Amino acid sequence: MSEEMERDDRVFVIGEEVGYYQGAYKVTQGLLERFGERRVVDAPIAEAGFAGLAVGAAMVGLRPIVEFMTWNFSLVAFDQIVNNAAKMHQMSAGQLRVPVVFRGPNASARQVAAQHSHAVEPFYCNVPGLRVVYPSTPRDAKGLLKTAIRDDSPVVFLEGETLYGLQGDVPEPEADELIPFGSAKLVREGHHVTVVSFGRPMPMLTKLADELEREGISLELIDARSLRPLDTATIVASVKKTNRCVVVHEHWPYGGPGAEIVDCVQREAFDYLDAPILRASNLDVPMPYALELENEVIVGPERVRAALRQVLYLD
Amino acid sequence: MSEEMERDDRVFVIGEEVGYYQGAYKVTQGLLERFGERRVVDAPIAEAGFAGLAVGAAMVGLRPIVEFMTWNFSLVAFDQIVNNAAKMHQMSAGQLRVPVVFRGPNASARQVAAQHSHAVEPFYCNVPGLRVVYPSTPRDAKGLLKTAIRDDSPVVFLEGETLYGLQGDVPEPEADELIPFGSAKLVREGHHVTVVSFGRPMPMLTKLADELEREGISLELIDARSLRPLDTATIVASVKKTNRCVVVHEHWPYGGPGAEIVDCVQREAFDYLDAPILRASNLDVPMPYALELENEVIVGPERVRAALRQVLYLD
Amino acid sequence: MGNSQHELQPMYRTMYLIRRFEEEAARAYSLGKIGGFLHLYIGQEAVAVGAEAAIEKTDYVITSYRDHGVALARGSSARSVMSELFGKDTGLVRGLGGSMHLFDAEHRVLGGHAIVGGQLPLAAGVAFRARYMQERDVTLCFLGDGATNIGGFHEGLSLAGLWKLPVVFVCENNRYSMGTPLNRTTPLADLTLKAAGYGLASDRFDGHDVLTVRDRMRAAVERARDGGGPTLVEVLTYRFRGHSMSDPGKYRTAEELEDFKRTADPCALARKQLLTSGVAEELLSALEQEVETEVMDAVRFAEESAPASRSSLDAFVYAGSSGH
Amino acid sequence: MGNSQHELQPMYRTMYLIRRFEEEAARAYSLGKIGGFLHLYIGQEAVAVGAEAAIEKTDYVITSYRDHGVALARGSSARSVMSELFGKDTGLVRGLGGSMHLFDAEHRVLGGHAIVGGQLPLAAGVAFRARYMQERDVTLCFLGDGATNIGGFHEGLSLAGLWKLPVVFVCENNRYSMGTPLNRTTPLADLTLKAAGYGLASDRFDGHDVLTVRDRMRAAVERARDGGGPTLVEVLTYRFRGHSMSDPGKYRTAEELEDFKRTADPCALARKQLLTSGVAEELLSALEQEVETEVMDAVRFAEESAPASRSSLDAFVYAGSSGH
Ligand SMILES: Cc1ncc(C[n+]2csc(CCOP(=O)(O)OP(=O)(O)O)c2C)c(N)n1
Ligand SMILES: Cc1ncc(C[n+]2csc(CCOP(=O)(O)OP(=O)(O)O)c2C)c(N)n1
Ligand SMILES: [Mg+2]
Ligand SMILES: [Mg+2]
Repeated sequence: MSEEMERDDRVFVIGEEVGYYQGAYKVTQGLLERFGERRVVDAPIAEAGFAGLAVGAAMVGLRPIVEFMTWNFSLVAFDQIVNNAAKMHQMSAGQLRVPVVFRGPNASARQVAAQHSHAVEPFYCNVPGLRVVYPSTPRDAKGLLKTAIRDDSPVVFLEGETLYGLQGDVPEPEADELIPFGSAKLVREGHHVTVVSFGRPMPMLTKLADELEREGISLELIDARSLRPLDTATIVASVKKTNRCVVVHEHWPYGGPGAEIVDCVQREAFDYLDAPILRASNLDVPMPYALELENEVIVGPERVRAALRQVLYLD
Repeated sequence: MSEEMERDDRVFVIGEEVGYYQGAYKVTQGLLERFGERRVVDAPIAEAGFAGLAVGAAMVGLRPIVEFMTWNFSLVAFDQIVNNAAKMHQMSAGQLRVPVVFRGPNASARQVAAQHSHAVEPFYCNVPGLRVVYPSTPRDAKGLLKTAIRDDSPVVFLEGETLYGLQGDVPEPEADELIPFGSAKLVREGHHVTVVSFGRPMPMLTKLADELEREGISLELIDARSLRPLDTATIVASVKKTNRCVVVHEHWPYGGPGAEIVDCVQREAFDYLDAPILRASNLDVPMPYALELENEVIVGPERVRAALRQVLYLD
Repeated sequence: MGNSQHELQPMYRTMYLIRRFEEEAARAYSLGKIGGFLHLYIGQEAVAVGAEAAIEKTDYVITSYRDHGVALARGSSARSVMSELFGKDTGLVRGLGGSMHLFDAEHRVLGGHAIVGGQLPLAAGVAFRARYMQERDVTLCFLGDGATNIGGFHEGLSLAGLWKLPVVFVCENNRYSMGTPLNRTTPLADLTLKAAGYGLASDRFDGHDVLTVRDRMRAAVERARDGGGPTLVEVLTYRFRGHSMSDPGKYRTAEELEDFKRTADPCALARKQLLTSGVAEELLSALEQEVETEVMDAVRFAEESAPASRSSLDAFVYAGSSGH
Repeated sequence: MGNSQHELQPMYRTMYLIRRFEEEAARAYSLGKIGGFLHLYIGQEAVAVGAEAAIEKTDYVITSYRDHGVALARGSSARSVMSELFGKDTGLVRGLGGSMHLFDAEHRVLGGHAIVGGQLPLAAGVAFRARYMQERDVTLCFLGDGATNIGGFHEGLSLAGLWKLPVVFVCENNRYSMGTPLNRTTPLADLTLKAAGYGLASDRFDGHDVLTVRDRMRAAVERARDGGGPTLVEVLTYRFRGHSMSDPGKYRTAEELEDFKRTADPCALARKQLLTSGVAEELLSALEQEVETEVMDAVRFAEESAPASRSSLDAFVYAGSSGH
C-alpha cells in the first residue's frame, strides 16, 4: 500500500482505526506517520457512509482504499458497494470511474461467532462491475493489491485474517510486480486429481498435498486467487489432464464461486471427467463460538480427504 | 395474506405505502380497511429500520410480513436480514424465533435500469437460516405464502413483478392449501431434456415447450419454486430420465441457485448425463434502461433455444 | 429594470424550459415512447434553478431520480436529456440510465440516483475531494423529505459534519414521499431540527420564489466554500404531478393541489414579477416561443436519433486500468 | 440506615459480582480458556445495574457485544454466563454465541449483538410489540457512543420517535469507540443534541453513581411506560479496561485512566456510600465473600461442564413451523 501511496497522491486510505490505532489488524501500521491525516483517514463507525464517501471521491478523481475492519461490516454498506460502486461507470455511460479498493479480512477470525465470521465472496462475486480477488500468499497479496489500486473499477479485496501471520517472500519495491486479474496460479503439479481453492484453505491444502504425495496420491493444486474474473482456462486445462476435480472453499455451500467453478468445469471439461466434481466446504450453518464446533464447521483436511477419496473412487 | 391475518392476530404487514396507498403494486389492496392501522403499517423510507423492527417484534412473538416495495431496496437492509433475521434463532440457541416473511417483487420491472432491476436470489440463497421461495403461479404463491407465514423461520419470498398480472386458479379460503418448502413442481413431462427454472421465466418456458413440442422436441419442465431448501430429488430424477439438463434463470450468471442446481445435478446424476449441463441466464451486465437493450439482457426464448440445441447436439 | 429582474429573466427561462420539457416528456410517456419510471419536477422548478444561480459552473450537483430539472438547470441540453428518456444512443448516458440516472460530467451533474438516500454519502465524497485537493468547489446534494429517515442521510450528514466538508444538503420538502404525507413519516414539523444533531448549520424557507431560493442558497454555498462547513437546507415546495407517471395521486385533495397551483406556481410567480418590474409581455412571449422551439426540437431529435447501441451493453461494465 | 441505602446494598452486590466475574473471565482468557473477543464492562457497572433497578423483571433489555454486565444485572446466573464464555454446553446459549451473544429469554435478555447499531431497530420492534399487544412492557436498548453515527441508530430512533414506542435508548458514552476518542467521531460535545431530530425526549448524566443512574433512568422508563414516547439517554461513563482483551489501549494516557479509577470507580463509590451511611464493614466483607464464592463456583462449573454439543450445530438453524 505505501508504495502505491508514494507513487500517487490521489491514493488515500479510509476506515475505522486505520490511523492512530495503526489498524485493527495492523495492516495500516506506520501509514499515518508517513502520510499524515490527510491521506490516512480514521472514520467513525458508518460503513455505508465512508464506503459511499469513497465512491463519491472516486467519481471525481481520487483513488480511495477503503478498509473494512472486517468484511462482516461491509453488509451494512452493501447497497453502496452493489448499487453505487459497481454501477456508476455503467450508469454514467463511462463518464465516471470508480477506482476504489475495498479491503479487509474475510471469513472466520476464530471464535468470533455468527455475526463476525462471514465469507462474503458469494455476495460480491455475483455482481458485474466488481472485481473480486482473494490472495493466499504475501507475494500474491502485494501484486494483486497493486493491480487493484491502479485499476479504474471497484475491487473487492479479500484478505485471510489468519493468513496475516504468514511470512513469505515479497518482491522489493523496485520490482513493482503486478499480478493481473483473472490469472489463477498453478501451485503444484500433479496427475491424479485437480484441487481448486482460494484464500484461507490454501496453506492447509499445500500441507495435505505433501501428505497425500507420501500416500501415493498426486494432487494438482490451483489457487484461483482472482474470483471475478475467474481464470477458467487454467482450471479447465488442469482437469482435462487429471480428469478429476475437487473444489475447496470456506464460504457456505449454496452457490458462490464454489458452485461457479463446478459449473464451468463440467461445462468445459465434460468429456474429460472420470467422476463428478465434488466440493469440500464449510458446513451450511451460522458459525458457532465454541472452538470444537467451529473446527467442525470450517473445512479441514478430513473433509477434503473424504472428497478426494470419493472422486478417486477409493471408497 | 388476508386469510392468514384473519386466522392469527399476531400477523401484521409493514412496509412503504402498504396501507393508505394500497401497496405500490397493489398487493396489499383492501388490507387497511379490513384490518386497520394497527395491523397494516405504513413505514417511512427506512428499510433497515423496519426490517429490523420486524425481526425484533418477531423475537417476542409477533409474526410480521415485511413488504419491500421492491427487493432492490432490501440491499440497504441486507445486514438486518443476513445477520439478525437469519441468525437470531441460532445465536440464542433456540430461545428466540424469527417468524418474519420478507416479500416483494424481484428482478427487472421493465426499463427501470441498473439500480432497480436486481434478482436478489443469489444473495439470500447463500445464507443458512433463511428460506427462499420464488413462485411463478398464483396458486403456488398462495400456498407458499401460507407456509411462509406459518413457518417459524425467516422466509425470503420473491415475487415476479411482471407475474402480478397473471390470472390463475387459486384455491378457495376453506381449502387452506399449503405448499411445503423444498418441493419442486413437475410442470410438464417430457423425455428429451429437463429444463429447470423458477420465478419469472416460467410462463415463457411453458410457451416455448409448446413450440418445441411441435418441432419434435419434448421438454420436461420443472419449476424449482423453493430455492432454499431445493428439491434436488425431483430435479435429479428427471435428469436421470432425460439425460440432459438446461437451467434457466434471470439472475446474473455468476453463482447463485443457477450454479447450485448445476452442481447438484452433475454430482447426483453424473453417470446419466449425455451432455454438459448448460445455463441460459441474463447477461452479466448491470441492467440498461433502453427497451431493446433490456430485452437483450433478460433471458428469452432464443437464449434457451440455443442452450437446448447445444445439449441436444443439434448444432 | 432592476438588477435582480435582469437576473430573473434567464432563471424564468430555465424554469419554463423545465416545465415545458416535462410536459412533453409526460406526453411522450403516455404514448409509450418513454418507459420505466418518470418522476416529474413540475412545481419544484424554482429550487433547482435558484440553487443553480447560487453556485459556480465548476461546482458539483448530485440528486435523486427526480433529476430532469437539475440537469436542465445545470446546462445539459434538452436534446440529450430527452433522448435519454427515449432510450436513445444520443442520450446523456446513451440510453443506459433513462429518467432516473442522468449524468453529465461536463456540466458536473453527478446523477440521478434511484436508491433513496444513496446519494448523500456520495456527495460527502465529492466534497471530501475538494478538501483533499484544497480546491474551492462546493457540492450541492438534493434529496426529498422522505429521504431523511434513511441511514444514508444520517451517515452522509455525520461525515460531512465531522469533517466540515464543503457540501450543502438541499432537502426539497414537497410534503409527500410517494403517497405518504410528511406527518406520517416523521413527528417533526421542521426538518432542520435534525441539523443540530450533526453540528450542521441550517436554513428553511419557502421555495416557490426563485430569487428567494437563490439568495438563501447563496449564504449556505458561501459558508461551505469558505470552510464554514455544511448546511442542511429545507426548501418548502410542492409537486404538481403524481410521484411518478404511474401514481394517480389519490392521497391528496384536489383543493390542496389547486391551491398550490394558484398561489405557488414558481413559473407563474416569476413571470408576474417580471411583468410587474416592467418587462414587456412581448419579450416574455418571445422567450417562451424560443423555449417551445427548443423543447419540440428536443422531442424531434430524440425521436429521430438512433436507438441505444448494443455495444453500450458491455462497454461500460469495467473501466480498465489507468491508474498508473 | 436510609431507604436508598437499603436499596443500594443489593445493587452494590451486583456491581461487585460483575466486577469480580469479569476479572476472572479476563484471567481465563489469558489462560486460553476463553476465545474470540472479550469486551469487559469493568468501570461501567453502575449503568447496567442502575438501569436494572429502574425497570421491572418483565421489561426487556437488549445490548451490544459488551453484554456481560447487562446479563448479570438482569439475573442470568454467573454459572451460565461463565460457561458460555468457556464455550460449554451449559452456557446460556450452549456455547454457540460466546461473549458477544448472550441471550436469556427467561430474564428477557435479548442479546448480545455484534454489529454496531444493529440492535436499535430490533429494540424498536420489541417495543412495537408492546404497543401492538397493548401491554406495558418497556424496552431498554444499550448502545455505545460510537454507535451514534451508524444508520441503525438513525432508523431505530426515527421509527421509535414516529410511533412513540415504549423504548429507552441508553447511550453509554465511555468516551471511546475502540481506539478513537469521541471528539474524532463527532463534532458534538453532547450526544443528546441528536434527540430533537427524532422528536425524542432526552437526558444526560454522570453514570458512576448507581443511584443517580437508577433515578434518572426511572424518569425515562416511566415516560415510556405511560405512553410518553422514547427517550435518548446519554450516560457518561468510562471503561477501565481495553476495548477488548486484544487492545493494548495506547490511545489514552495512564493519568487519564488512573484519574477515572480514583474518582469514578462505581464499585468503590457505592461501597463508600454504604459505609458512610452506616453499613458495617463486616457486612460488606461477608457480601463480597459471597460474591467471591459465586464467581469461583461459576469458573469451576464452567471448567467442569461438558463441551458444546455437536448436535447444537444443526439444531437451531431453522425453527420449524409452529405458526398454526
Ligand atoms: C431505499 C429505497 N426505498 C424505497 C424506494 C422507493 N421510492 C422511490 S421514491 C420514494 C419516495 C421518496 O420521497 P421523497 O424522498 O420525499 O422524494 P420525492 O419523491 O418527494 O422527491 C420511494 C419510497 C427507493 N427508491 N429506495
Ligand atoms: C458495523 C460495525 N462496524 C465495526 C465494528 C467493529 N467494532 C466493534 S466495537 C467497535 C467500537 C464501538 O464503540 P462504542 O459504540 O463506543 O461502544 P463501546 O465498545 O465503547 O462500548 C467497533 C468499531 C462492528 N462490530 N460493527
Ligand atoms: Mg417528497
Ligand atoms: Mg464507547
